[in-house]
Amino acid sequence: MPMNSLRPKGWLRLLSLLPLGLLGGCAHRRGGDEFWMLDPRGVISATQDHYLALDVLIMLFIIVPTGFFIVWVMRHYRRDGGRGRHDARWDHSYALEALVWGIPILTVGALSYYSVKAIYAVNPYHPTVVVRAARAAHVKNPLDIDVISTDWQWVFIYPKQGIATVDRLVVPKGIPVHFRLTSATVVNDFYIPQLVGMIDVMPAMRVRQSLLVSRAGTYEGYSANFSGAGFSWMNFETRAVSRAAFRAWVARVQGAQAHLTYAAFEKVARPTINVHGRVAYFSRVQSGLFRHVVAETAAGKTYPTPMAMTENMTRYLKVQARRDAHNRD
Amino acid sequence: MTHGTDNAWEHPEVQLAGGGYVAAFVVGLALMGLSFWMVRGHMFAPAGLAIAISAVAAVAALVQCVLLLHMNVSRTQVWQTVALVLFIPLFVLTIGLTSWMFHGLYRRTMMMPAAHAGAPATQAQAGGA
Amino acid sequence: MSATTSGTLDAKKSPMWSSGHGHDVISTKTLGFWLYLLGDAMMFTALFAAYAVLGHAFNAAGGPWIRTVAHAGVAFRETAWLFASVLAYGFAMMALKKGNRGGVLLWITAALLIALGFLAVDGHEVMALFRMGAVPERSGFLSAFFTLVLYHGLHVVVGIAWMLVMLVQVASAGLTEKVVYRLLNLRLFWHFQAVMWVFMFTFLYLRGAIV
Amino acid sequence: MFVHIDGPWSPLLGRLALSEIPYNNPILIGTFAFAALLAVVLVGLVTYLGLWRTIWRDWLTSVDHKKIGIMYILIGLVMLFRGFMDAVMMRAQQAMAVGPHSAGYLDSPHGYLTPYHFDQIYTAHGTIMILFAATPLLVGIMNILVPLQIGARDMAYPYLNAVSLWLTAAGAALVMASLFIGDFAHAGWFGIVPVMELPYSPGVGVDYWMWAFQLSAVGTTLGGINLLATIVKMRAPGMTWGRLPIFTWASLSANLISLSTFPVVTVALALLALDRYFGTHFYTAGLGGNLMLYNDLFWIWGHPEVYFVILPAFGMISEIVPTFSEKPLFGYLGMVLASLGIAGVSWGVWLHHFFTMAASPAVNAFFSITTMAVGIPTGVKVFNWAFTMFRGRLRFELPMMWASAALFFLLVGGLTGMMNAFATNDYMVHNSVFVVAHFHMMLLLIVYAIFGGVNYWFPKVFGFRLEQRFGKMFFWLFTAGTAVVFIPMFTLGFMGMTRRLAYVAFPQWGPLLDIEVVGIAIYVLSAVFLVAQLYVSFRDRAKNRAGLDAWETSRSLEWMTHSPVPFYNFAVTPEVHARDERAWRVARGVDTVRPERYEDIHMPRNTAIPLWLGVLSFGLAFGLVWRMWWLVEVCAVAIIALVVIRSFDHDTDYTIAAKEIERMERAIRDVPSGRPAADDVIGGVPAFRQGV
Repeated sequence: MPMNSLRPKGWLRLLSLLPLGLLGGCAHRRGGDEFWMLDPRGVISATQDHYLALDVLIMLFIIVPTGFFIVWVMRHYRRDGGRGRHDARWDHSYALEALVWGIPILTVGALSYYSVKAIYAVNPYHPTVVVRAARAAHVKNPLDIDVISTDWQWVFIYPKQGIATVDRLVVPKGIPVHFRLTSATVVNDFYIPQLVGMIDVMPAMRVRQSLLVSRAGTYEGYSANFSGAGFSWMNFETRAVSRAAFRAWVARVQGAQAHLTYAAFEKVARPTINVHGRVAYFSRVQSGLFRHVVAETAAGKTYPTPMAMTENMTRYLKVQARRDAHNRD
Repeated sequence: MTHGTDNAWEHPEVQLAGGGYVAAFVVGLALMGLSFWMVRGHMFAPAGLAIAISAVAAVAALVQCVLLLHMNVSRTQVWQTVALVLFIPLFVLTIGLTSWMFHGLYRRTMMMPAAHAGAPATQAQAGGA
Repeated sequence: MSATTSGTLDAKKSPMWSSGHGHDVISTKTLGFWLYLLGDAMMFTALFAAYAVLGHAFNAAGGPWIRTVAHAGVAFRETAWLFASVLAYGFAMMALKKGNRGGVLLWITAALLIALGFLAVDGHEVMALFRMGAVPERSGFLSAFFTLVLYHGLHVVVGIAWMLVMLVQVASAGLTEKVVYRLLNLRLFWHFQAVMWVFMFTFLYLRGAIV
Repeated sequence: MFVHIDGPWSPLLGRLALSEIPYNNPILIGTFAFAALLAVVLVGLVTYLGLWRTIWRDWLTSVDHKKIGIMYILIGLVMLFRGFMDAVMMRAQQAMAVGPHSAGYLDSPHGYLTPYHFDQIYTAHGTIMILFAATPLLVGIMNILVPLQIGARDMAYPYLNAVSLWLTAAGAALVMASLFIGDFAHAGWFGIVPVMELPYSPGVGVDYWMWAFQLSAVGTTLGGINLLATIVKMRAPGMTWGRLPIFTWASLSANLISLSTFPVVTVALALLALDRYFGTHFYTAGLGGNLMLYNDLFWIWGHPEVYFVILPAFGMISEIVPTFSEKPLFGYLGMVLASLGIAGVSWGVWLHHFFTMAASPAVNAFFSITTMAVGIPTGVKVFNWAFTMFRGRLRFELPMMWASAALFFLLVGGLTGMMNAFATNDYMVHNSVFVVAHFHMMLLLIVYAIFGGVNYWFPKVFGFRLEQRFGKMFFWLFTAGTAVVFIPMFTLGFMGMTRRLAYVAFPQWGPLLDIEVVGIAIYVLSAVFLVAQLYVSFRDRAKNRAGLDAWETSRSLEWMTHSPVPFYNFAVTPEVHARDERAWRVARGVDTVRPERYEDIHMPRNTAIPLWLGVLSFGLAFGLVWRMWWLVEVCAVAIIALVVIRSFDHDTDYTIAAKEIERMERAIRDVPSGRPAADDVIGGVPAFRQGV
């Protein structure tokens, strides 16, 4: 795949593990593929990783020598047993002070350059890396998905396919996916560590995000911004599949019984803690539902958190657990 | 008291009072009147008008700072002036950067009727970037 | 440059301990109050920033917007009241300069009464807006608008209360050091809110006639 | 006028009812029992020792900057303990609630805390650690040191200083009250809108958080004004700007930040209060509000606040390192410029707290660059400290150990900070525990500097040095705890773990969370050694008695007066001749020159009004939280009345005759650099006795 060229080279990825080594390492199982941050499977996340490695390398170039210098000074000039010569008056040197200011300024200058480059490369509204990769692969029709976060679930609408899901995202690999995101209640962060970074999903506002998956697989997505009592259960599984498998999946969902009208959406949007990760499918979606939700929210529509989910949510959780136990996905 | 007299009102800061107050009143009111007159008569296009009244406001504030608040570098006032000068960039930064970031945010996230009607996400994104 | 910036000083001859050293109480107090006012200016700045964010047409949420609620003519009348009160307080300061206790009392009373005039116009204006349904709860824009107007109004109210207290203190204690620094601080406060009013007038009231 | 709230309300108690007391929660009941027991023991002890009079006369009503500083530090330590307990509970919950099959206790689906309770705990942890632990500790240290370092008798406004203290205390008391009456906010220490708006937080938790925050913000603003005016106006003769001790420069920079940014957070919270009480639409999603406005206003304060707490910490390191390197600070001017530079740059970086809000790339690029620019002055500081040690004669006594360890935290924190400043990295780790670990590195740097500073200046304030053996064990265990907690946390960040999870959905994170609990256990163990250190130090205080200069190689002005410092600081104000006045005098052999004659000293009189103002503002805030309007009215009127009444009090100062000063100075029998013989330090010297 052409976008592979954008992934950090092997040695660079190894180096990005350096800070971990520096910090003392850790439990490292199954070859490190639990380090979602360092195991990118999409063009955006690969670009982000590339720049992360660059950033860390440049910083280590300064910090490691400084650290060694400090340790050396501490040993060499210690009173008990150190070999350094004490100079009780030395407190100034133009050459050193130029160095002291120069090194940070140069470092910050270099990092700023790369930072700005990176920001434009993965700009959620117009990620040049995705655009370039799609052009190189001659992909013509990207996939549009509308995302609405509720308390505390994710609604994914595929407008062109006329289907919708709750807490399950399925995307074809190798095709750019463009998201429009909004929230019906409070702010969430849309986040799939191995595919794409965080973006705030804000009520009454529409933001965009894009991704391009380069390897099929199942990835975890979740909200990263605290949004209330059910926040910890706000995950959705993301499945990246081949184009054929995606078409088959769409056809299957199109056979689902439920339809997503605004009235049905209001039911979904009622505060719900999806303790058992249940998934729902809708075969028809009211047209313009996304815009309708944004407009309603802007006009003051809220889905208040009942007292039962704040002060005393224990009972609520028990009832919910019992209900979910009966009809699992 | 270290200024050497028993009368508190002989303190140099009290002695700063003077005819500048009348001037501040006249100039201040005249400047505000000027702004009012410019806006009433629509002397410039809205953008130009906004710049003009902002400039007048800045001048009026400066006049008041000098004549009413006695911002100068005399011995009694120098630290007041230094503090004000240190703070002015912060006022500008706060309002300026806030306006800038929210201008962008509104442009990128608000679903204005004209901005996106019927446009598929892919086409709108180049404009929104 | 070594740590001993005064290396040439003869330590044996220079004095080690000072004598007769005191601090200028009045200057210390006015500096602190001025610093407080800069903090207050920061609060105004934050409110203006909030207004800059919430001042757009869509923040009015279909309710009354700037053109309906900001009346430049009334505001100009308020400006005249306010500046006149500031001038009167200036005259009080000039009376204080000469140690003229009666003059101080007279002019502070004048400043106070004129400020009441400002409050009357301001209050009347706000009440009229409330009656026509332009209330802070109506929209984000109106929340920001009224918060600024009322925050400035609060300054005028506090200023008036402070003037009342100072009238009593000048009358009872005379022009002592404490009374003098308070009069100076009140001067800073009163002139400061006039400076803030310049921005209120320009960016709140005149803006209504531009957009 | 007021927005309607569902649920019962009565004119007398407002929203408060018996059901708001969490008597059915065993955790809170246990905590309450512990707190009550502690209170009973304390009250009993004070009564037994007959200390009530002393506490009232010499402490609660004091306007002495040193005592106020000590009380600030006490508040900070108590709240540090509370915040630490919150951390223990959080770590335990996350370690227990891993995976769908983890057990649940105490009615919780997983772990032992319901999500809502867990959310309150992390909110309390953050709020307390930033506002009621770090801030009071540093404000307290600045309070004690700045007047001493510039040769002043007291702060510029001693009365206002006491008011600041009691406002902060009222805020802390409000946080503590929320434990047992009602609940606390659940939306994070910086508050997340619109979660904090009424529809999503119908309880009183957010109100508690908001008003406690507000009280502490007002207190700190007033404290900032006080310190700034003190530094500008109260310097001893000869104390020019070029001779100002570096810690005082750091305090100046820090308080420029506090004065300029705390008012903004006051506004941010006031607007939230308007939303919650009057139904305005500042931060609502609908009806023209903009929830990002809250983030904007909050972080205009929030980021500079980080530098407000870190600059004094830098200042302390800059004082400790030269003393134990036995040479002057390298690059004084650079250090001063770096401090002011950090304060200045701090004003242009705040958007990096919401890089992910989809601002345009130009905006993100601007704030990414400014954020990185903070690295320049910070880097300068690290290099300058290193060069201060270069060619020195290093003594690794306790303060130096803490200070030099802080340097390494700055390196790690700086590296990870630069990673976060890089906007696209922030997209990856923005709300992950990586960021949590990063800012804990920076806050631990502050904690290390504080422990260093406390060890360093303790003899100045109390007259005896802290014991070193237990102190060193505490240091090493604390450092081990830090490593064991935060290395896994950084790692979890790379594994994708986000913050604020009451339930951990992915079992592979479990083992590292368990390791973090081990680290917490090491922290707990280290606290035992801290207590031992304090106990042994107190027991052997006569043996560890310190002279003027407890470390023999100190450099600045505060080491020229007695230890402990008398309530009038310097019997005669010193003339300042050099940047490191104490070192200058020692080098020229004039450090033993005592004043030839004494003069009358003018001192502010103690007053109980600040204490009452604190009590009343607690009442005001409590009334607002529970919407008991009568209490709000009574307290507001009483506060205004007290302020006005105080302004009519003409008898606020008194004079100590020169003869009296001479008598007290002779009684101290201080030997300039040797060890004065004093049998009982505490209470045995004028430091804690103030004639009124």
